[in-house]
Amino acid sequence: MDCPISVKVCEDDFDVGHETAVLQHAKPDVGAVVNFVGYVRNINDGETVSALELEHYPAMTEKSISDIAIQAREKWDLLGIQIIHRVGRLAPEDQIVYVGVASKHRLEAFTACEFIMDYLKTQAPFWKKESTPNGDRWVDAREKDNTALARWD
Amino acid sequence: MDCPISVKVCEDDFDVGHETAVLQHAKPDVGAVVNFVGYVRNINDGETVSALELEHYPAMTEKSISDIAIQAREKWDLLGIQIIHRVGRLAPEDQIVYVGVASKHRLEAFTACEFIMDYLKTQAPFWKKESTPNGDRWVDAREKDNTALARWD
Amino acid sequence: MINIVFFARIREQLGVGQLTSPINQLKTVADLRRQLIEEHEASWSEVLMAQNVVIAVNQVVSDETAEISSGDEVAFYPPVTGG
Amino acid sequence: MINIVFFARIREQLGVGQLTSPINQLKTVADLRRQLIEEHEASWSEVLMAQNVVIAVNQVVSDETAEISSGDEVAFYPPVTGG
Repeated sequence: MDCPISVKVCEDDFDVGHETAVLQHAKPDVGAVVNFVGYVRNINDGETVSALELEHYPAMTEKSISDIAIQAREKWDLLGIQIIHRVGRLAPEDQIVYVGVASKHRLEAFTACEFIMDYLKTQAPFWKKESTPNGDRWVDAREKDNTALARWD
Repeated sequence: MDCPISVKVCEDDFDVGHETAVLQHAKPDVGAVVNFVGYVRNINDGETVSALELEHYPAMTEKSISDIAIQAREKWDLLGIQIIHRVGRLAPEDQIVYVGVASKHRLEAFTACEFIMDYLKTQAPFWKKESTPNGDRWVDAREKDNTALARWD
Repeated sequence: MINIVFFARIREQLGVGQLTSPINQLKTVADLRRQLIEEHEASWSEVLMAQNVVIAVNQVVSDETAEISSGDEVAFYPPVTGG
Repeated sequence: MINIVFFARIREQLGVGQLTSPINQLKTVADLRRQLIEEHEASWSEVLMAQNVVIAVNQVVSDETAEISSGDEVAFYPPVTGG
């Protein structure tokens, strides 16, 4: 079964409705699309966040995300995967990341979307730096993201 | 924490981008939105489907769905739930159902969205009748939907 | 009076979507169902006694032991297939 | 030549994002890291030897035992925090 994969890493914002429509367009066997959208929160670890700077490793980022999508496609019966991750300067309430998965039935789309997010969070070379009233700070990796990853072993 | 619930049962189509934006609008503590979109497939149990008629129990439907959403809100730390279910006559590739859940962190939104879909599939009073080349037929409930439900016990 | 509603395949099999019945001596859904079966042709027994029939009283899923009183609505429907 | 890249907190702590090094006698990432530490101030040892430093060779996550040869790119970066 054909499962196209699209990966974009860019500064531009994205349109969830459009991405969802693309995933399902002209694929009458799609019964389910699951979308994840991540946003910049205005508070993190108890501090007000006024802006976020997203750094990445350009030569590696898209390949690393594509590898995750290919793993998902090999594990589950999927009909389409679209991933967008923004980089550069973002403000609270901005969209950061979109992961959309299409499949015949809902279980595969839910599972694959969670799998991709868990891998993306712990494997793809992005780093967040927050601006707070006490200055800028690099966001620390969270232990619970590694715990989330372990469930796929 | 405030978690508004919106439930709509109607013939009209919906716009996933708009629903997602409403879930996150003016809520700067939302870090994650998970959307499920269900579609009419052009094939089911090996037969071509040319149309789908969705019957429901009007006096019960919205209340039944709201009860499911309230259960989800009590189980997880959520910031918003929107559910739309269409009724009436639909064609292949049409959207049937939207479940969107907003939360601070992704795990809660994913889990609650799956929970709501599992309950909606097995508890909310909707019935699908398909038009096929061999005539119209009521869709049978699937054992695997009951299995999916059992994991929440 | 009890308001009785049928949906989907059950509605089609019985050929009716809605009925009313005086409460009389009816105490439970089981009483109501027994009366419906007695008052109609044999096919009603088959349809309403089927293993997988769902019963809702006042729009809440229940079972045949549920007590009923005047003004209640009792629904009989097949397993749901929405979503 | 080996292309060496640093990101995020590590890039800031070292004050440099990119370096090159002739391959010379370097056989593994461990050799390269040892040489980088010898050639720079003491803080480089602390930064590059930290427990949680991620090493990627040619854009694939690896470790200090990975063999390297001319034309390779070696990256040192902190645990990732995207998504």
